[in-house]
Parts: sequence; C-alpha cells; structure tokens
Amino acid sequence: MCDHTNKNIYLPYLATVEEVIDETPDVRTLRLVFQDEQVRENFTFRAGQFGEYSAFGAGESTFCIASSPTRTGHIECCFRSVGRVTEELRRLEVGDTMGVRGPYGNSFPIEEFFGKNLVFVAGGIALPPLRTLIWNCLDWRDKFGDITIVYGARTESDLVYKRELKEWQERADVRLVKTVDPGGNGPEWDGKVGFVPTILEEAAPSADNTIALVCGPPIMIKFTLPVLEKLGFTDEQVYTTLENRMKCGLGKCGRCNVGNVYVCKDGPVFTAKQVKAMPMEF
Amino acid sequence: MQKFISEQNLHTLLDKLIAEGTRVVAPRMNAGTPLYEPLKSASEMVADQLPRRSGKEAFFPLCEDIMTYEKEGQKVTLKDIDPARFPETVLVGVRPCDAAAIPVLDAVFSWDYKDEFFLERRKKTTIVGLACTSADDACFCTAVGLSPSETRGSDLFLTPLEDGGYACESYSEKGEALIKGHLELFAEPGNSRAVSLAQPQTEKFDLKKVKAWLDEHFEDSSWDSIATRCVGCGACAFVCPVCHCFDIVDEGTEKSGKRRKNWDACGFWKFTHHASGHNPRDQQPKRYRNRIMHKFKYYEDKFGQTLCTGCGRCIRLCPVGIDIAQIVEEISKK
Amino acid sequence: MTKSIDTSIYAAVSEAIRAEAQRILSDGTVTAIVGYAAARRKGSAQPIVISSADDAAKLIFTPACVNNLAVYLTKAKKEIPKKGKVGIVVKGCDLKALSGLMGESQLKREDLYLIGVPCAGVLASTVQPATELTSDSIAPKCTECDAQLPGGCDFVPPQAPLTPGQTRKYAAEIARLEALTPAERWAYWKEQFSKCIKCYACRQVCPFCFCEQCLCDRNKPQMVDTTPRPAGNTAWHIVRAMHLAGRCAGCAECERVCPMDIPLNLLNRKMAKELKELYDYEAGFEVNDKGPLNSYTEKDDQSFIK
Amino acid sequence: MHPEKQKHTFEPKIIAFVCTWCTYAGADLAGTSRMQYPPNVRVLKFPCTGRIDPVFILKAFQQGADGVLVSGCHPGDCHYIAGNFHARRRFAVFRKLLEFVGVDLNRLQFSWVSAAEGGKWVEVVTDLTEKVRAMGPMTEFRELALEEQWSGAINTPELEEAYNQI
Repeated sequence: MCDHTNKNIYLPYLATVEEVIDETPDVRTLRLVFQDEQVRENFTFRAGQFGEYSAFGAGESTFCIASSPTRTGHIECCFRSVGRVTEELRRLEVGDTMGVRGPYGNSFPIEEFFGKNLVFVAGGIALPPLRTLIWNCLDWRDKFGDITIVYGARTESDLVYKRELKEWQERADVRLVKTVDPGGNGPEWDGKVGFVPTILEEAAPSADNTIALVCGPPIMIKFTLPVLEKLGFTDEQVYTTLENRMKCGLGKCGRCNVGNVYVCKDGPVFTAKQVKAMPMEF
Repeated sequence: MQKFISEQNLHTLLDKLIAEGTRVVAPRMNAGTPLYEPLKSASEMVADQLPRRSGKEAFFPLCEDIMTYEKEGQKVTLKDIDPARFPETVLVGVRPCDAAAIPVLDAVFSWDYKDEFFLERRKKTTIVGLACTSADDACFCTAVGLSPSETRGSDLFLTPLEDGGYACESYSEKGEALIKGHLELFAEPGNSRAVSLAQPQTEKFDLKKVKAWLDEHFEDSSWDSIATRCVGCGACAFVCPVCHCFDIVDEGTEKSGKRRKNWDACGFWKFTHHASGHNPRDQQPKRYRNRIMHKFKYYEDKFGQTLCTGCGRCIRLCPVGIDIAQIVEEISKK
Repeated sequence: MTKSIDTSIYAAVSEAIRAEAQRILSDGTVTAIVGYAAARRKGSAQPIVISSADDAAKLIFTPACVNNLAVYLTKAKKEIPKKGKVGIVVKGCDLKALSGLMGESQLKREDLYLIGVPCAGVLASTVQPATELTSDSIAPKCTECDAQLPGGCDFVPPQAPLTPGQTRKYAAEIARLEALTPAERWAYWKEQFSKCIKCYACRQVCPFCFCEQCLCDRNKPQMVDTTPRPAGNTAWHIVRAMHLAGRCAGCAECERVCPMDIPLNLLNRKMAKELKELYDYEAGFEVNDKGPLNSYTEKDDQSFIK
Repeated sequence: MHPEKQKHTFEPKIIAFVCTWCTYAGADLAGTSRMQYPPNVRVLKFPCTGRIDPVFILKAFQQGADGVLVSGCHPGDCHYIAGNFHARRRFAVFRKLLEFVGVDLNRLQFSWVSAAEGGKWVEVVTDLTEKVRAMGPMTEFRELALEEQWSGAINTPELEEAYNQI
C-alpha cells in the first residue's frame, strides 16, 4: 500500500513496534521495523536526519532518528510524553503499528570528521540526536581520534540511555563525563554534579583537531557556546541541531523557519557559525 | 491566439462545460458573500465583485484529506488519496491578482518534494482570467508590479469590451485547447475598445529597497509600533492569494479517521509553539514580522518572487485596520 | 428608506478627546491611551496606543471608529504595557464590555481612565470606510443601541448625539428565524457556518475571549475539530456562543470582523434575549460580580426538566 | 422471566450524562432491583451535573448519539450544595441555543433522578428512548460530518466507503 514510489509525500510508511524501552519515567524509546519488506531493505538515512512519526488518530510528531545508520533493519525514536501525539505513541505496545515518514533534513557531515577528535555535549532529552552519531562513530571507531561525551540531566532518573552510558563508561576508547544538576544526585551517583557548561569547562577537551557536537535545551546551548569558545573552538568546529515545531518536514508548511532558513530542509544540523548568522528566533 | 466571445456565448460555454461534467468555478454569491465556488449554471456567476477568498482555494483547498486510516487490533491500514480523482476544472472570472498568485505558489509546492495535491489540481485546471474594472483604495496590485490587465497565471484572459463581450487571448496550450474545443462560440477579434480598467492609486513600491531594509532590520523598534495592534487572528493569511502555510491533523475515532491538511496562519500563537512550552515567536509583533518578512524577503531569498499580489484583501478584512500597503510603502521610504 | 444620521458632533467630540488626552498624558494621570487614529485609506480609522502627549493630536472619533478597544486591555493582549493607569476611548457598547471585564475581575476600575464618547453610530463592516453614515450604512448593532451616551466615565465630551429611531435589525432577524421550523433554521446556519474559515478573528477581537488557552486550541481532549469543515465550524460557533452567553456585552465585534460575513451576533443577541426573559439579566454599564450563568436562585425555571 | 424482547427496525443510541451521587445510584438501584429498561442508553458518570459541560452534549451528537439525557440530583440535594443549580441555568440556556441553531429539542432530555428513584430512571430512559425511536436517527450532525468544503471534496468510491465506516 505504502511503497516509497508513492507520489503522496504525506503518506507514511507503516512500522511495527518491536521493542519498548523506558528511558526515564516520561521518556520512552520505540524500536521500529518497517512492515513493507522493500522499505525495510531500502530505507537508509544519515546521522542527524529526522522523521515524522504518526500515532494514527492523534497526528504526527517530529523527532530525530535516534538509532545509528550503521545498525540496519530497524530504526529507533526517543521522545518525552508531553502532547497529544506523544501520549498516544507512549500507549503503543510491542506489535502495534505506527507511521513513519522520512528521513528528512540534512545530516552531520561525518566524512569531514574522519581523523578528528570528537566532543559530544548533550543535555537531558537532547542526547538522542547525538546518540545516532555517537554509535555511528563508535561503529567506525578507527576513523576518529579521541571521543569525549559530556552528558548531563536535571536528575539521575532524567538521564536517558542509562545502559549505554554504562557501556560507554566501561569502554577504554571513550571518555564519558556524566553529570546531574545540583540536587539531582542520589546516594549511588558516581558522576559529577553541576551544570553541563561548567562540567565541560572542567573536562577541558582540547580544541586541537577537534569537532564539538552540542545538543540541548536553548539555555544550555546559550551557556555552552562561550565555554567552547574559551576552550579554543572556532564556530566552524561546533555543530548543533535545531529543534523547531514542524508539520510537513518537507519545506512546505511554513512554520519551522528561522529567518529564511527552513530548519526542515536546510537543517536540522547547523554549525555554530550558521546559527550565529540567523536571527534570534529559535 | 486572439478571439472575441460575446457575453452570451461565454455563458453558453460555461453551461456546456458544466453539462460535460467539467467543474466550473467562478465568483458566485454564497449566503450574501462573493466566493469562488463551483457553478451549477453560468447565470450564477457574478463578475463584478472581488471574491472574499482568493482563487488559491481551487489548488490548495481550505481543508483536504491526505489519507485515511483504519485500525484493527495491532494492524493499521492506510488508504491513499488518488490524485487522478481530482476533477477537471475551469476557473473563470479570476482577477489578475488571484491568477498571478498561482505561479507564485508553484514555486513552493514544487521545489524539492513535489506536493501532488497542489500540482495535480494545477495540471487539471484551466484558469480564465478577467481584466479588473474596479479598484478601491485597498487595492495595490500596481504597487507590487502587477496590473488590472496582468495576464500572468491565466491560460486564457478576458478583457471586457466597450461594445459588450470580451476580447479573449490564450497564453498557454490549456487556454488554446479551451478555445479550440468550442470554436463555434468564438469569433475573430473585432475593433471594439476595451472598457476602461481599474486604476489602483498606490504608487509602485521599490521592492529591492524594501528587501534591502528587511535584510538588515530583523530587529527593529518599528515592528512593535506596526504590530502592537495585531490581535492574532488568521484573517489576513486565509484571504491572501499566496499565503500557503498549512497544518496537518488527524480527525476521527480510535478505529478510523482521516489525516487532513488545512490552512494555517503565522499570526496564531500556536503556529510555532513547541510541545515543551517554548515559543520562538512568543509575541504578536514577532509573528507579524514573520508575515512581512516571508512576503517580501524570505520568499524572495528562496524563490526569487514576491509573496504578495496586491489584492488588498488583508487590508479590507483586518479587524484592526493593519494596512500592509502602508507598511511596505513606509519601509520603502526608510 | 435611507435616513441620514447626524454626525455633526463627531468633530467636536474628536476635539474634546484630543484636549483631554493631551491633559491627562502631560499631567501624568495616565501612562498610555488606547484610542483611534486616522489610517491611510480614505475615511478609515485604526486603533492606536499613545504614550506621549505630543501624539494626542492623532486621536480622532468618526463613524469609522468601529473597534471595541477593550480587547487591548485584556489578558489576550500582552503587548500593551499595563504600567500605571491606562486611558481608553470608549463608546457606550465598548463600556459595557469593560464593565463585564471588571465584573469578571479582569480589570480594575481604578486602573482605567475612561474617556466616554457620545456616539450616534458607526459604519457597518460591509461598506467602505469613507461612506456617509445613514440608516443603511450604519452597523446593525447601532440600530439597537441604548448606550449612545456612556455613563460612569471619567470624562465625556458634553455633546449629545441625535439618534433617529431605527428598525431593530437583530430583533427582526431573530424573530424571523424563530418563526422557522428547526429544519429550516438548521439549513440556515449550516449555510452560514460552512463559510467559516476558522481564522478565529471572532475570538481574537472579542474582549471576553481572554482565556490563556481557548478550549479549541487544546487537543487533550480535542473537543472541537480544528479543520475548517462544516462539522468543526458548527461546533466552534455553538461553543463560542455558549461561552459568551451571559457575558457578551453586544459590541458585535465578532460579526463585524468576520471575513465571511457570518451573522455571529445573531447568536449572541438570541442568548441575551433568552437571559433577559429567563433571569432578567442585561449587560449594562454597572459592574456585576456575578453574571447570570454563575449565579442562581432556587426558584429558577425548571419546566424543561423531568 | 424476561419479557418477550420486541424487535425494532431502529435502535437509537442514547447517551446519558449522569451525576454519580444521585442518578448513577438511581440507575444502579434500578439494576439491582431487576427493573427492565431499554438497553439503548450508555451511561457516563460525572461527579456532578455542574461538571457536565454543554460541549459534551454537542460532542455526543456529533459522534452519533440519537438522543442525550442529562440527569442529576434534585434541587437542594446536590452533594456540592449548588452544582445542579448552576447546571440548571446553563442547560436552560444551552437548550435555547441548540433550538435556535435548529436542533430538535425532543432529542435532549434533562431530569432529576435521586438515588432512591430507580423507577423514575426507568421511566425517563424508556420515555426518551421511545420518543427518539419514533423520531428516527439523528441525521443532522452525521450529515454535517460528511460535508466537505467544495475545494477539498473528491468523490471516490473508496472515500465514500471509508466515510460510511466512520
């Protein structure tokens, strides 16, 4: 019914929920497998691209594709249950059907990162857009230099991908610095306590031959960019992804623009240089 | 191809088309309001009033289904909408400001991903433009480089003549085909002169200068003074011939329903509101700025066209008298 | 028959408004004034907010001053600074809305400086702004006006409007509709509501639609379909009429601004008529703490209840 | 012994919005007392008639109800003291509005049914069901739901089929 030669650009692919993982009390990961065999085999994407996910009867929501393009056969999305669509998606169980349109938007220029050190800086629910790239890089580990991940959330329970954080922590070829906001740490907490920008400054990764990838709430980004600058990063060395409300994802519906930049087409991945050239409207 | 068609033959043509099963859309009165709507008979057409909503509706409906869904247990079945089912349409009596809007919209609906809902309707519709004979002081087509005799967007263009009937010129194969299919109703062009056309009073804007100012003044105190009075409705966007923002929603029950695409407006606070509560355009002047920017800068940047045809509808219908012609004129003088 | 309406006092009224605005802005009585100013189109007027005494000269009052400016003082309009006392130019009908807002604790009388306008009527939305005011071109609401001279204001120019007797347009139309069968009425409203494009202009200009988030903008649950289809349109207009019942002060802004000419005020007038008959309630200049639908008596009619 | 079930060609859908303290208990009493009443009624329980928003009634009609019943405590018996007094005014006005828009008020019934009035509940439900049965299906809102703006309408057999299933 819904093959990718279809002319209706608004028609989603159907996908089956293969696994449901609760990341935090209100954040959930869904692992999806496309129902159409052809789509399953031919669906490819790049780290950083996003999709439009349907809960039929409720509508569509926009999230990044959170799994790595190197892990084929399924895709994952990760969302916080806050609105009509996400609440409906949260109600889905293993075996249920949902819709996916995509992949849309640009992606991280991973080939340009070959041979460089990478610093990932993420806050809260903003790890998924970087996690796709992190796994992509870890699967191609020999192509990159040092990999540092600075990840923070309000409290311990707000950290997403807890199992993977453990895995990264145990890996010798990754440096993971995890933190929670003051007051968010429990008695067992083995990470840092403090806001992401502060912890990043403490961790002080070298800017030499390094790319920084930042994703988080606007307030975190606002305070992280000056820290990176202090550490010697130029605006071309810093990448981020913008999140705006979207409906079509196709450059038509007209709501995701920041100035004349359509986030859905020209983004969501931008360098800090590009972001700074945009009007303050995100 | 130039021809003449009498008023009576025009009506005969439309009635014939209707009888053949073609959808004929023209200005008609609906409960006291002039609107572009399908005619049951040519006599319903009212040629002397600018319809309240623009002609974009024939290509980009107020609300249209884009698919249906049906759930059964864990299974979902989707049904696509077959664009081949869109009816063949002749859009008649279209004002130059409405006709010129359609090629402007082609740009956004056909760049990159192709919106077949728009493009298929476009393919199946013949636009018969009509020169404009009356303007009020809200009209400003001449200010944005169009005119009451502008033929852009029309497949066939009618100009009313002093001795009655219309001079009729085709501007595309579709227009020519319409004439050729009903040659008996057309005559060779005569000597009658065109009636005097409308004369909008607004001076031509220097659109380059307007854009240059907008390029530099995203942040400017004048946005507040321009738009403080804006109450945040969508009237301007919905009556505009070129505003094309839309929303996608699901409507139906748990079991089955439809996904629909319907008009949306940048003036609504909800338009850009994130689920998190954050809103990039959190105040009305920011939303109004987006409207002006989109029309005279962003669309220019992206597609090299101005997103305004000077129909004046938003000026006439703004609840609080916001006058885009005045705003742009002031900008061009800065 | 077209009867002309005497608007000769409007020039003197404008003059008096300007002088008063100049005075209260320069002596610091108010920090800002919401009023009307001339706009580009011939004869037209638009709302303006002034905060400098120099701008007082911009204020006017003409038959084209159709807006109910009360909307600019509500929660819905956060852009207007609400520091200190604000002056506002009000016609009688607008003043009723302000009284309603005060009754609903949205505004405080002491924060306002009311400049009342003696008004013989304003123009209908269907005519060009430069049209002469006559019994044909007058806004339908003005044919039923009982508030040409606002009461309880801080300042009212001394002119008295002359208003000839008018055919009460809404009363006549309501009577006509009431005489129809339910099926005929349904057909009438179906035709009207199907024109609706969900631009929400009716809601946005309404002084009483000050909810932070309208029921129709909420989607958990989605009580009213958002798409501009006949079903959702009908539901929207019924819901709106119900939410305004007992609150609407009759300024008819919803009907004036409707780009599709839907006679929305008919619904509101009908509700007002019923509330008058059932509970003897009428919107007026006095501030009532409780509207008819948030009060009750034990003896209220319940003949319709089994 | 159940009485012989009568076969009808039309079984109306009746939605009843009831308050939990009186009418719901009354309906419960009717049930536990084994009184018979038409199974056409679907009961929705609210804390109080004061909580029953007129928009619920509208929504019920839109979703296919042929008749709507709203029922709560007798005046003076409200668990929240005055909820039903407020509701009484609200519904009095809402009825007038629906009437003005062209809805036949015979499809909308209000009643006071106390926890002890199982018999009255049976009577009210039976009356409304039979009245609505005689009137036939409520077509106005259902037809409205199928109407499209001319520009969005496409008449395909698949769509019509999909519509009919909704």
